[in-house]
Formats: sequence, C-alpha cells, structure tokens
Amino acid sequence: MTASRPVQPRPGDPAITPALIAEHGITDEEYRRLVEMLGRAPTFTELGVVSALWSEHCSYKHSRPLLRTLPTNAAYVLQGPGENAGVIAIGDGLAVAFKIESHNHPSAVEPYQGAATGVGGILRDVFTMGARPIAMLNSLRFGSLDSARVRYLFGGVVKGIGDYGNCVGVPTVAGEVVFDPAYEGNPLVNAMCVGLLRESELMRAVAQGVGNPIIAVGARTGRDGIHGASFASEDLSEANEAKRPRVQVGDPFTEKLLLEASLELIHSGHIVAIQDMGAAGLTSSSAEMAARGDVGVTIDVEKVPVREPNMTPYEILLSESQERMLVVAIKGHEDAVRAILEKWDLTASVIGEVIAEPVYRVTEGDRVVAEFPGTRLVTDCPTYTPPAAEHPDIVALRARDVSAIAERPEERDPAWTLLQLLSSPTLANKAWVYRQYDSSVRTNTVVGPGGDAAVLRVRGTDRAIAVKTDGNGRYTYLDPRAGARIAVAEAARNVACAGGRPMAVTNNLNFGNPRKPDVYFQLREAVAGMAEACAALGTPVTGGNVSLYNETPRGAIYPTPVIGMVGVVDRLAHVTRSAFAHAGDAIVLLGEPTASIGASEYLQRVHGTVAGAPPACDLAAERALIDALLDAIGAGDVRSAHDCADGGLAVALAECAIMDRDHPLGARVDLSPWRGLPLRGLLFGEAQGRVLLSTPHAERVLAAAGRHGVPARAIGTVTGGPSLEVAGTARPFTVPLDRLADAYFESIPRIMARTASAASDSPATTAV
Amino acid sequence: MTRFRVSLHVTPRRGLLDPQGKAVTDALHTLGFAAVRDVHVGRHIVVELDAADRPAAEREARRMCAKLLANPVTEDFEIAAVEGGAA
Amino acid sequence: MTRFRVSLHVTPRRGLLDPQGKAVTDALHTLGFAAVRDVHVGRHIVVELDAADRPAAEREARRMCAKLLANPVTEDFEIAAVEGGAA
Amino acid sequence: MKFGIVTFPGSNCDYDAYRAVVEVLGEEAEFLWHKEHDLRDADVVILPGGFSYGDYLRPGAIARFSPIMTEVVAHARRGGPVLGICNGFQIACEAGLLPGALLRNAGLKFVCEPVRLRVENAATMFTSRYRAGQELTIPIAHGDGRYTADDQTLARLEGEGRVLFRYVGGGPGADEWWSPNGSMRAIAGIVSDEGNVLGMMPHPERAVNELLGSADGIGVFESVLSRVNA
Ligand SMILES: Nc1ncnc2c1ncn2[C@@H]1O[C@H](COP(=O)(O)OP(=O)(O)O)[C@@H](O)[C@H]1O
Ligand SMILES: [Mg+2]
Repeated sequence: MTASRPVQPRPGDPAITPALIAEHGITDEEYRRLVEMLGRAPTFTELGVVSALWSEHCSYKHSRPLLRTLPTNAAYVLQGPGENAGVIAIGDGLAVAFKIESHNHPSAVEPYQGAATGVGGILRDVFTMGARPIAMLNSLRFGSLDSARVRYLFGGVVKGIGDYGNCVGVPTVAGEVVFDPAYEGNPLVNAMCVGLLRESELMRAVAQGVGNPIIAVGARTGRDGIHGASFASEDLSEANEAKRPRVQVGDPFTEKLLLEASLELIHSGHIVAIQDMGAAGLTSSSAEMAARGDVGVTIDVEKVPVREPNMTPYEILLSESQERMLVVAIKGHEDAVRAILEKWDLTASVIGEVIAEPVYRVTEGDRVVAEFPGTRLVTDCPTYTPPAAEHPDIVALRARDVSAIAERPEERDPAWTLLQLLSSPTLANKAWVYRQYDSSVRTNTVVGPGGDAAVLRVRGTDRAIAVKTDGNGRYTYLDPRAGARIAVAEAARNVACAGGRPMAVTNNLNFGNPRKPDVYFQLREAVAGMAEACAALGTPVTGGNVSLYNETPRGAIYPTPVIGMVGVVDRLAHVTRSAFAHAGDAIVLLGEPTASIGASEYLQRVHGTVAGAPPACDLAAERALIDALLDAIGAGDVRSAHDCADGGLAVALAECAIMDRDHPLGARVDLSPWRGLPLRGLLFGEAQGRVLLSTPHAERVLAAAGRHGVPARAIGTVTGGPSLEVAGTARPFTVPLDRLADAYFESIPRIMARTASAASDSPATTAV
Repeated sequence: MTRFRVSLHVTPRRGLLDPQGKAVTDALHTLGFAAVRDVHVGRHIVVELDAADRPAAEREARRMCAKLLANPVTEDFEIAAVEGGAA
Repeated sequence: MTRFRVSLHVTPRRGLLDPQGKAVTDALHTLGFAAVRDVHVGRHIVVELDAADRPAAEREARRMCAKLLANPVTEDFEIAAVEGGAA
Repeated sequence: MKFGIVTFPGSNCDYDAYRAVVEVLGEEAEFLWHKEHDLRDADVVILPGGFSYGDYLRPGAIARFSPIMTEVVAHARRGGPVLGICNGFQIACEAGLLPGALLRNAGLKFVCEPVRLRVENAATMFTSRYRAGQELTIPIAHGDGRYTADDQTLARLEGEGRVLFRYVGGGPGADEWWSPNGSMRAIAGIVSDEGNVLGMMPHPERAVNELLGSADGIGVFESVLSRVNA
C-alpha cells in the first residue's frame, strides 16, 4: 500500500501528543494503525477526521462483526444495510425506505434539541434515498417519572420530537415509551422514519464520475456539535457537563425546505448522489460516499459556507451543524442544481470534486491539510470482538423462583392489581405524548397512535403499510437472547394485529459499554436472538443503528434492542383496530396463557421485583399465529385484534374495552379452561404468541387457527355494557369501565401535572 | 453610518390570558421560590443595524416593531436600550 | 419584605444556530430595512417577587434563571433591571 | 372552477388541500408560489396549514409579507373567497383580512386530535352545505390556536353571525366555552365582515374521507363551490 504524501502541519495546530491522541478516543493500537496507513504521523486535522470516523458511532467497531450475522435478504429487499436507509418493494413499482436512529446522548444533555435533531437526522436519511417521508415513529426510555429531572427530560424530548416533525409536516404515528429506573440519567431516544418512493427513483449515496462536483447544500457550517460522534461513543458522566457546547440546535423550517429541494433535485436527474451530513458531518458524509463508490475525492474547506469567522479545517470537517447535505452532481449541471436550491431559499456551494486518484484529500485553498490513501479511511477502521461473559448476578436473577413471591393482601382483589398495572406509566395510555404529535398531516393516517401498529394508506393503491416500534429492556436484561426474540415477535404481532404482513425490520441496539464482558455478552446474545427471530418470521433486517456506552456512573442501562417493523396490508378492507367494535361480538384468544410471571410488568409494578425468566418465545408458533390472524382478517372475520403481551391478558382485555375512549364497550369473559393455572400467571403473566380478537364469526376464526395449528378459544362476549367481567377463575371480578379508563388514560397526565409546568413547559424548552 | 444595537421588549398586552406567565409562576413555586408573586414572559429582541445616529436607529427600530416585530392586536413594545454609536 | 420587579433577558447562546434570529433578519430585509445586520430573539421575563432588599431580589432572580428560566445548555441570561423597593 | 393553494416556505398542508379539492371535489387546483404575484385565475384561494417561515417570531407574521399576499389581499377585497386553514388563519389575521389573533394554546402544548365543532351559522358561503347547530368531527393540529380579540370585536363577530364554528365538548361539567386551546368564546372559525374570508383552526381538508376518520370537512369545500358556481 502506498503511503500518502507528506502533509505539513497547519500553523497553529497543536502538536500530536499521546494526551491529544487519547483525548480523541484513539487507542494506542488504533494510532499505530493510522500511522501505518499514512506512512507518517497524522496532522491535527487528520487526527480529528480519524477520531470521528473510527468512533464507535461511525465505525461500528464493536458491533460490525455481530451485525454481519443478521439475515438481510428477501426478494423484495431493494436495499439492505449499508445505505442511509433500507428499502423494500411493496408492489406496483412502489417502495418503502425506512430507518431508525438513536439520539440518546444528546437528549440526555439537552432533551429538546437532542430529540429534535434526532428526528431531523433520520428524516434526512430517508429523503436522501429519494423517498418522501410519510411517517415518523419513536421509541423512548426514561427513568421513573417520580423524579422531577426525569419529568423534565420526558417533557423536553416529547416536545422536541413533536415540534420538529410537526413543523416539517411528517406525521408521527406510533412509538413506545417505557419508564424504568434503569434509564435514569441515560434516557433512550430512538426515532424512526418511513418514506415512500418509486422504485425507479431510488437514489444511493455513492460518489461516482471523475470530475463530478461535490456540492454542500443547506445550512451553513458552525461550531456546533463538533465531536458529537465521539461524544456518542463515551459514557455519560459529570465530565460531560463540560461538553455541553457540543449541543446542536435544529431548524425544522430549513429541514422542510431541504426536504422539498432534495426530492426535486433527485427527480431532476442533475445529481448522482446525495447524503446527509450527520454524525461527524462533512468528514463522514464525504468519506462514506467516496468509499461506496471506490473513488477519490478532494474537498476545499475554504469553499464551505460557514456561519462564524475563522473556523479551522478541523472544525469545518467535524462540525455537526444540522440541516446540511452533501451532493455529487453531474459535471456541468451545477447551475441547474443551484437554481433548484435557490428556489427554496437554500444555498449550494461547490466544495470539491470526485477524482481519479485514489485518495481522500482535504485542502484549505492550495494547502493540503489532510490526505488519506484510497478508501481505507472508512474500510480500514478496526473491529473488535471483546471477551463476553454473562454476569453471574443476572444468571441468579433469571433463575430466581418468582412464583414463590407472596401475594400482597390487596391482590386478593384482582381488579386492584389490574388498576395498578393500567396506571403504570409504562402500560398507561400515551396520549399525553402523541397528542403533541401531528399524526394526521398528509392525510394518509388510517390508524394513528393509540392502538397496536399505525397504518398509512398508499395512495393510488388499495394497500397500506403498518408500522410499529417495540422493545423490552427488562426482558433483554434478564435474558438477552429471549428479549431480542420477543422484541421482534412483538413488533411483528403488532403489525399483524393491524392487518399487515410483517415484511422487514430496522433496529436500534441500545447497550452499555461493550468493553465490559457482561455488556458485550448482552450485545452478542441479543443480536443472535434478533437474527433468529427475523429469520424465523421472514423479516430481514435492512438497517439500523447501534448506540453503545449508554451508561451513567451508576452503571449500564438495560440492554435495549428496539425493533422497527414495517408490514404491508394487502387491502384497505383488512385494516384492523385494537378496540372492541361491536356489542355481541365473540372474544377469541389466539395462543395460550401460561403460569409464567417471570420478568413481568406485574412483578415490577406490584412487587418491585425484576427477576425470573422472560416468557418463552416459540418462533414457529409466532409465525403460525401471524398467519392464522392474517387469514382470519383476510376472510373478513375479525372486527378487532390486539396483541396480548405487556401486563398480560387482563390488561389486554381492559385495553380492548376502553381504548376507544369515546365508545367504551364492556365485555364478559370466562377463563375456566385455565382454572388450573395460578391466577396471576393467567391474568398478568406475559406469555408470548397471543392475540385477543373480537369477531362475529368465532367458529370461522377458530377454524382458521386450527388450520395453522394455533391454539384458540372463544372466551367471552363484547357486552357493550359498562364493565369488564372476568369469571371462571378462583377470584372472579367485575370492574366498571370508567375506573379502568381513569387509571389508563389519566395516569400520565396526572403525574405530569404535578410539576408539569416546571418540567416540560419551562421557558427553557418553550420558544417564545 | 454607525453600528447600533437596539434592544426591544415586546410584551403581551396586559389583561390577556397569560398561560405562560402563569405556568412559570407555578413552576417557580414548585421549585421553592415561594416569594414570587407574578411572572410575565415576552420577547426580547436585539436588532443590530447601521444608522446615522442614535435617534435614527431608534426610529428605525420603532418602525420595525410597528410593521413586523410586534402584533398590534395583542402586544405592546418598548425600546429598552440603544447602544453603540456614541463611542 | 418589599415587592420588587426584576427584568431579565434570556438570549440564545452565541455560536449556536439561531434560526429565529435569521428568519427575522431576512424578513426585515425583505421589508426594506436594509441596514439591519443581525437580529437575536430571546425572552424578556419580568418576575415580581418579595425580597428583603434589592441585592436579595437580584440574587433570587439569578437562582431562578439558573434553575428554570434559562436553559443552561443553549441560553445565556442577564438581569436587565431591578425596580421597586427603594421607593 | 379553480382553487389556488398558496405554498409558503414551510407550508405543509398545501398538498392535503390540493388532494381534497382534486380527488374529493373533482375540481381544478393549482399551487401558487409565494414569490409570485400571480393567482393564476384562481376563483378561490386557500392559505393552507403548516409552519410558514418556521412560525418564527409569530405564526403568520412573516408570511403575510410574501409577494403573493398582495394579490391574495386584493382578491379578498374584490370579494373573492379566501379559505385560511390553521396557519392560513394565522396568516389571514396577521394580514388584517380577519380580526383578532391566534396565540399560544392555553395548555402551552401542541394539540393534535379530532375535535367536535358546532356550525353556528349555516347561511354563509363556507357553510351553506351544513345545518345550523350541526356537529362536525374535524381534526386540529396546532400549537397556536387560541383565538383572541378585544370585547368589541367579539361582540361584532357574534352580533353579525360571523362565528361559523365553535368547539364543543370537554366532558361533563365543562365550561360553556370549552375549547382545546383556550380560544375566547370557544371560537374555532370566523369570517370577514364581507363574508368572503374564512379562517378556521381545524383542518377540513383532513376530514374528507371516512377511511381516515371523518368526511365532515367536505361541506366547507362544497359550500364555497356551490356559491362560486352559482
Ligand atoms: N412515543 C410514542 N409516540 C407515538 N405513539 C406512541 C408512543 N408511545 C406509545 N405510542 C402509541 O401507544 C400505543 C401503545 O404502545 P405500546 O404500549 O408499545 O403497545 P404494545 O404493547 O401493543 O406494543 C401504540 O399505538 C403506540 O404507537
Ligand atoms: Mg410495546
């Protein structure tokens, strides 16, 4: 390998010392590698570039070997992992692009801007594929809402997500929010975007065509967010307080202009590639596009439009200023590109070009300030497979016999327990959150937030897509492989409950410090579980994001793989909602309750215990369940369907009865077939592979289940009355729906009202 | 022409419902600032502009308020300070 | 205890993107205010509170800024005026 | 008959309005670019929802100075129908086409949900297809929808029958003037003194298809259509 040419240090640059190298998060071994690649010592600018590109966030150095084990293929996958977003064909020449991304660390420091810029980044990942964003989703984790700080973070994150998406005009249609002390101090903010495109308009971020100009588009470059990528690759600690200036401020208005201009550009035929300047900004976008095209590039930082005077090449290359894109245009079409951007009041500046020489070169005017050979800058980054070992404490927790935990006296009334669970912020209704999101803009939202999966119609067809995010950190903590399997299965069930055939997955792996053997074990096992489930359910992984070092001085978060599932609803008539719809319908349970209460919300909420093994997840059974359900839906026999998981059967029943708040419908069920099960397992155990549905044709649904080998039983009737009646058990009970509804709908508003004004409406997050 | 910095206050008209002021008051009470009686939240706008002299800078700023910066239906404005120029 | 009126300015931190300031600058240019160089939009907060004396009122206001009124990550604040008490 | 839908930078419901007109009404529609001075012979102008200029400073404050607004105001002065929806309502108020202002929601949060509206006056060019007192379900999605005006203005609006839509609901025991955003007198939509400019916070263009939850908003478009065609 040829060494790169000598590059003189820039006057004023700090000397390259071991301390400086360490400060850049580069290990001794990595530094040796860099010197070997260059054939000389790096300049300060080069050190910065490498520190960003070899950061965990950009290089996936601890996860790449694992990610290679995921199933990524299916006939309909047009673009798998490696691009800005994955793409699947959905028929009629149409395709869906989708991707999830985390903004955990920025949100911990500045919840409003951190979450907002997370939304902005994932939007750009999708529209740079040539897709018009049609839906946003999110997956959020916070500590306990008892803490004022957590309420502040929660309020700020939700407002940040809402303000950004609302302004850009993309509906936020689904998501999940979980509260658990494990996330205290290190919230998780994962945002997913889904876009629609014509297959023929799919655009890839591959630089090509020697002589083609490289154009910076959108906002000017400032000093904000320098080193965000490496920041996202470190533990959160007090020392991070000092890093606050790294926060970036989002401008959704510019994003909206950028969205329209980018789609116009892509359709214009004047460009060959476009990519978001996301983490590690100009550096990573240019280096990645060059690497994908296996071409050289040269960039002159003096041509980059800046917001502040006297910015150094180092700063310009590493800035994470938002709402910027990098475009490779066709030579000679620069003016046409500029005209499109100017129409949208945006600027375009030619800052470099694609070159034949296999180098990545950065100049400042005539002076070369960084130069790397070939595309090795991206491809040569190290990967690690650290030692893995499960922590003995977790083995013990999992093995604990939780069935021996004595009932509390109040539990003699199962209605009490049910109300406890419904009012648990994790299970309670999230309208406090999604009312702040515009979920109906662009008029495609057939089913918005509040039910199982969201459903968006695809104009010009009789089809729709169903989308949902899911994950369960507590399960994954207690059993990483099982937890990840369940996350996939639950997301798939949610999509199927809405009438959708689960098609493909994007995922966000939120874990702690991978250099700790117990954390790496969790990561490895979770990826394995996800791979098994995706293979079994026929839902390949088309992309995702890895967020490591989610730790605070108190330790790692629960390992939390989040699954973003996309499904296709074949006919609009198949779109199914979660709430009971008709008095007189029969209630059918697909799947079987078990005695298990391990790892349940019940144990946590009622007994303050996180222990036991998560429920078993039989993937073949999950697949059969989905097939049976979709058959029954396709036959027109299903009036409502709801995933029966978190909180168990009792919670699912209550939700079906009250979810349509303006039209609650009471129900009566008889659970005597399972009289032999411990009552709390039956009512609150979280056995997988279950769906609760209502139907006017119970026999036909039971027959469909039978054809697929899915256990099924008619368990009762939608009475339409004012209460939920559960009979046939050792302790039958009846609860008025308004009590259930109060627990379910008012729990979060009540908590937030406590200091809502202090937390979420503080001027700190409210622009005047 | 000299560079001036005009500092403006745009405030919601008294008598209108001020939910933000109330929310901030409540929040301050929750945080233990019991001595707070009332809070009003408005906009603080700093305009940097070139003008012949101080009065001209102020005049221009007033025109900006009348035209754009304040809503005559619901807001009042005042010039809080004009800096620069004199030096 | 005496009643004071503390007037505060909370402004976006320099160096961070200020999209609102930019939008207003552009709008003023469009309206013909060509001499405008830059605009920053922040909050003007008036806190009415009871305190023993002026320094105490100001001290309390600073604490409120640090705790709630300003976002320490993205904003700066200053006490613009403390009125009352003396009279 | 032709609808012109203005696209301001930051408009994001322009497309929805376009689809409602073209797909549901079967009428002609064209986007009008904010930088132009040309209404392209539109009979009806729609100022759509969204966040023109990012809602910076105040919603609608900057958009009202767009070049196209000169023509929209002239069209309105000639008696041409103008439909301001959500951000369009805010722009119309800022431009002086309608009295009052829309301030930050009383709850200080953006609110998106279907709301119930009562048609207060069915004898206008925007409501003739409804019955007075009829209740509609139409979504709202805004952070600044609190209608505010001085007493005199309110009295005039009421006296002249210019309050076309009012929010209803709020559950048992709710205030007579309950609204999701704290609007004075629960006002959701008003018309200008000449009756040809409508401003409303709810989104009728999002309520034109039962599949998406409601088709109650079609009446607004059909009403104006029947008037212009008459
Ligand atoms: N952060 C959020 N953003 C939008 N919608 C949300 C959010 N959190 C929860 N929801 C909605 O609330 C409903 C319940 O979510 P969840 O508790 O995850 O359901 P399930 O247990 O069926 O997966 C879903 O419709 C979901 O989309
Ligand atoms: Mg879930």
